[in-house]
Amino acid sequence: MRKIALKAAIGLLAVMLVPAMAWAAPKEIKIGVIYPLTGPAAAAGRELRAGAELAAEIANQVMPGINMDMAKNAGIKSLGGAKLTLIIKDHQGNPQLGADLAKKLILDDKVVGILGCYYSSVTKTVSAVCERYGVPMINGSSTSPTLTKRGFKWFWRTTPHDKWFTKDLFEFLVGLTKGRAKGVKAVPMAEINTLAAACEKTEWGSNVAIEIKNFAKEYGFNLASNILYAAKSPDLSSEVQSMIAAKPGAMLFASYTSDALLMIKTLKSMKAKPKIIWGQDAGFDKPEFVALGDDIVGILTRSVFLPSVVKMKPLSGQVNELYVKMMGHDLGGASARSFTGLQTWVYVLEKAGSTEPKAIQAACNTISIPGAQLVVPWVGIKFSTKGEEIGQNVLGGGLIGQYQKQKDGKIGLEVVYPFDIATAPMVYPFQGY
Amino acid sequence: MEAVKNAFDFGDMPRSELGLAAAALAFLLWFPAMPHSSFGMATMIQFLMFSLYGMGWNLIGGYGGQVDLGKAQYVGIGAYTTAVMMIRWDVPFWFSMPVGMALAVGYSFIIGYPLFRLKGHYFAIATIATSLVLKDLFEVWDFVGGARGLELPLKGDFPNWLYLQFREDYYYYYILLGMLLVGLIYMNGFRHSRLGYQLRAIKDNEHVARSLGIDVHWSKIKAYAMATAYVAMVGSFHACYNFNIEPEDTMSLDLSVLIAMMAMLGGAGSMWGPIIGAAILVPMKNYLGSWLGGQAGFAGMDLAMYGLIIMIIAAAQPRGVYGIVEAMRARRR
Amino acid sequence: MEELGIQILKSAVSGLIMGLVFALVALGLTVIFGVMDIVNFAHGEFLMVGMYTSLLTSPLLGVDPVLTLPLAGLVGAVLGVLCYFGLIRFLLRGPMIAQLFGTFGLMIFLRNLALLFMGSEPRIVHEGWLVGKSILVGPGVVLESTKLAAAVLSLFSFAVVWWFINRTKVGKAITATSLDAEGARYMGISTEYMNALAWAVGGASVGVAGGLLVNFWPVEPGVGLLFTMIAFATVALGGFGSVRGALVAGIIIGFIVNLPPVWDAILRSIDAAGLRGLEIHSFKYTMVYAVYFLIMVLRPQGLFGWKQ
Amino acid sequence: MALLQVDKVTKRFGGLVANHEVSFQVGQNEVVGLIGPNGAGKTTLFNCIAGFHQVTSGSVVFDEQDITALSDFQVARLGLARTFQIFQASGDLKVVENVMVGSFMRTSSRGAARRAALEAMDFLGIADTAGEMMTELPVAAQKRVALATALAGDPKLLLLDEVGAGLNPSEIDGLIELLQRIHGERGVALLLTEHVLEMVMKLSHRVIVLESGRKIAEGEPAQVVKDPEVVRAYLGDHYVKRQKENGDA
Repeated sequence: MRKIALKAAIGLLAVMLVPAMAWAAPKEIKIGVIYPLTGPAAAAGRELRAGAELAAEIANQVMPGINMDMAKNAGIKSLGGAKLTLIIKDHQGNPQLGADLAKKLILDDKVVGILGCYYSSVTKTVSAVCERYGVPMINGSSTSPTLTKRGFKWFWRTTPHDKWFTKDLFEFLVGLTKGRAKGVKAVPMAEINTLAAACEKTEWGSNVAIEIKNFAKEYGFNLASNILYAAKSPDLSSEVQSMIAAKPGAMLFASYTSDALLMIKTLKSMKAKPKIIWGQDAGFDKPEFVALGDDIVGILTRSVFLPSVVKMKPLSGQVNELYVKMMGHDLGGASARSFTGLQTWVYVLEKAGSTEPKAIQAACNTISIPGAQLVVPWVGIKFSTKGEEIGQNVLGGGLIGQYQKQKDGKIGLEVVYPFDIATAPMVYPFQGY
Repeated sequence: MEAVKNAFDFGDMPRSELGLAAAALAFLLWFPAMPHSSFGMATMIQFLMFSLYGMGWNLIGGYGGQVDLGKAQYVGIGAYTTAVMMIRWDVPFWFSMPVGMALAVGYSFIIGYPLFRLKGHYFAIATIATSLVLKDLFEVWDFVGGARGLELPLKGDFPNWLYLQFREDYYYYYILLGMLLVGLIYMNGFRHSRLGYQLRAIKDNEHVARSLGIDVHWSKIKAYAMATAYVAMVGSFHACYNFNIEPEDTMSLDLSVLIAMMAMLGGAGSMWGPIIGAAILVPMKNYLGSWLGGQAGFAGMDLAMYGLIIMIIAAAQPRGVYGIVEAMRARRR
Repeated sequence: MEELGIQILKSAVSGLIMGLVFALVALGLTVIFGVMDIVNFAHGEFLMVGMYTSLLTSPLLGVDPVLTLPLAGLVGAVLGVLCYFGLIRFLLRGPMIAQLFGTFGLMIFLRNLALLFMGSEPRIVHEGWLVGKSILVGPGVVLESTKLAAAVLSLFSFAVVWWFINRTKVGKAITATSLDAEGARYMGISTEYMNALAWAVGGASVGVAGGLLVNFWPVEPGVGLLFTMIAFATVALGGFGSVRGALVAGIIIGFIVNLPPVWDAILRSIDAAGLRGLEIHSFKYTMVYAVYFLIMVLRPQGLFGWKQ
Repeated sequence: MALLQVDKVTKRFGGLVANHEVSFQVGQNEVVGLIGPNGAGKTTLFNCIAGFHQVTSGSVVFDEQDITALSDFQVARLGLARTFQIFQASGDLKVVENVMVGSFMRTSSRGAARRAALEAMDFLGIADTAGEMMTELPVAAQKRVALATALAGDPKLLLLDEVGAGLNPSEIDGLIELLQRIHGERGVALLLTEHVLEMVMKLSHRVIVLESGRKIAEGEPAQVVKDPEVVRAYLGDHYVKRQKENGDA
């Protein structure tokens, strides 16, 4: 018994003392990837991981079928064809663990840079570590507006954030009243002027709540009810009652999966009849949510990538095909953004022609990737270097999708905003329960 | 003067224990100089933090037998005091830490007074309730950033001793190790103090304790306040070390439970218990957890094993790992 | 003012219903505590097991989820007995701290076992007699059929447990054991048997509750915690071990969590501009814990408790 | 002035009357026995005196101070110590440390507390057990530790609740001798309840008899046992009648 304990202790010690070995393989560029592979967001973590891995695969070999610069040569051309190696770590949704893993990647694995981390709270601590060590970090999927307001010199974000998405929402609502939505006549303002929002009481949700409040004021909407509810609550009926009592034209939500499911079920049981239901991605964009079937037809959700984008962007279709081969299902918001995040790393390295942090920093600050290169329907990627926001991609854009019954009877998302790229006529008003 | 003498008096401990402690201390002092991975260093820092949290828990939970499942609220008070003072008034860590401790202690007196009217399970659940109430309030209180949390500004020049901002982790490590040593010596003094003895008598039997002239209610409150100081101190440190704090990661029930678990696993009511518990659980969480969950794809298996170990120890030896060691020693004699 | 009246009615009804649901979940906890003074921190995980049982067996057997309730109860009872003989029996020898510690371990174990086998994604029942149906009972007062069924089951379970404890021989033996285990042993009552029985009854009641709740609530490995905290507050507020107390406390908590819409309606009806920003939904559970704390401080043994 | 004055103490639990207007005194340096059949209310009376229960009516004066409304720990600090029927053994503390908890009532210094504790243990002849754990001691020694703990707080009056329970006759003899020394050499007044009547009779200067919460007799031990009330209370009416028939009364 004691011997075993002793052995275990020695073994543990050995693990902790593993020297910081960095074998210098010349043709290898290590990127640290930190995602929530286990824990409550494990499902999203799988998508994120696959997206990044697919992008690395495309970058590392010549793929003639794909219309992307990085598919044309194997590895990073300006670095002598060096290949990308991803070192993937699991932060389990824990900011402290995320920071520890970032240190491990930077100091032990000697990564060139970091990609991650989905949860804004983890991205915050990880980027603080990167900032301290002067290691570049590109974030593809955290949407808290504060991340790029900190003036960090080593942090860049490709995805639009919640402020943009919320602005999109209000642009969309205004457009609706002007008859710009595909297939819908101009809606009288009075019908949708009153709003009711319920956001979860977390870092992310309370930020969304603030954005909704600010934009409602700016666009002249009446936010009759702005609820912050306890996430993972056993009962949401009081929240829903208050929202219904406010008689809103549109109900807005920021919820993760289990709350989103419970919310829809509660709305249904209370026979809510708003004209519009809008979700801020997250729980509204998960397979479990789609499985609710007919109950979600007509619900809107913001996203940066919807499978129907494939219809208008051939490149997305090409990448999607590979992704389906790999995972068995379409690209989604999480995987597409993770793909784009790693893709940005490839282009930055190509431009820098070096793995020196300074060179990468300079490349990030001057890079400009045209939209034609991307799977996501953005104008491109270009980071702001001054002003209120530092390191934010200014050419990104969000989508608003609507769950509709498609020809094959399945429920799928169709783009309804931006209006000019709508893939299907919008269903308005929401059927009601 | 006697208090100081008591604090440094380790005479009542078995030789073998002191020898092991000295060896462990030598290892801890030497650790940063040895070749190690940075993840190992981060793990060690967490080990030190949880040792101190656990020592705080042990003071009231182990010596006093009052099972406290709300320690995280004091982590939060410490962390938020340091963060708010630094962000709003640019106050260095070394000034805000004592303020945080004082605030936490003051708050612990206020809620300790009604809290200790309750006993046993009622007390344990009430501590959860107060902790959750405080967390809920912080989540909507704009002054402290609400659920969005607070982010400490980087001061730039490293190392910054005043604001506790360093690039290399070994600075943090040594500061924590210093805290641990101070904490241990203080704890040793506490064990030998009047309150220390009285508290253990209270744990054995409150009626007997009262018949010996001990004001049980007040003694518990005092010990609770001392325990609070430990936890708040590390909470302040946590804010500086992590650069970002949220109610969810400083005040959650999970953290409270983890603190209690480590101390109980190591051995409640013994001086080394919380340190042993942290030494077992923190590496297990960091290494086994990330290996099984990340690489092997068996998410949950590590924690399931952890739960199993806890069940076995609770059933076999309620005094935890330290209790097992003690029992083995007793048998050999 | 009329709106306010309707809202009060609505909140009262849904508070009552939700309160009965909370009480149903808490019933098993209070039964177990009543017999052997042990707080089962893994109680929520029993609920989760019941939920998964119904979710998985109903498509397997090809029957409606409601029909799998006996099975969920059986699984809960078996799990309870297993836990008793595998763990709790040993914990009873130790101090309270070891009991807490042990059931915490059980909680972590069961939750992560579920994570290992079921994954972390929430799952729901799509088809069933209760799924997605609701009943209009008054002006604008709608009741979700699963919740209503759970409330009825709650009343029924409480009646059965009350009858069992007060009117049957075995129940009286349980009461005797809970009042004085040693005395009961002298009278020829096997405490071992009584304890195991309490775990069986406690496990079965929460298992059935889980099987019913899954018709409305999504289930995931961590779902237990949502209800555990409320169940603890319910049981402690009512007085540990008091069956009547759990029922009353559950309803009190149900009312508290349904207060915010009333508050909103009051604000609307008096049009108090100054109070508009005061949003109390975020304090829903804060109020529960605060009320719990206040009542406990004023009455440390709980509303109907006799033991401290 | 008597050391302890109990005046018309009544204690009710709900409808149940545990003590009804009990009055008696304990003088300085006196040994008083409190006897009565099971359920007579001896322990409740002890609890009322020691401040563990609040009396329903009546008053208790100790050392010229009204202690009726004081809590048990406040009463203890005034010099009224007590021992319990069950002395729970400690898992954490050594024997000497247990006794120190008693002496900490008078001092906050660890050294002084230790000296007082060792002195009390030496007095009771258990100094050699100082370094052991409570659980390792036999019952008789545990009782002595309990006595030492109470003595270490330097009390004026010691309430002893069933201190002889669970001991064999030779151990009881030892205990009697010990109590006589405590009383004689330390000048501590004693108030004891006991099942072992022999012990009460040997030790007490005066005996008080309780039945159903009321005081039914008081006086010197030899007289009290002959009181027909007392005999009836202890042995039942039937026994009294038979004794009368036999002409033994």
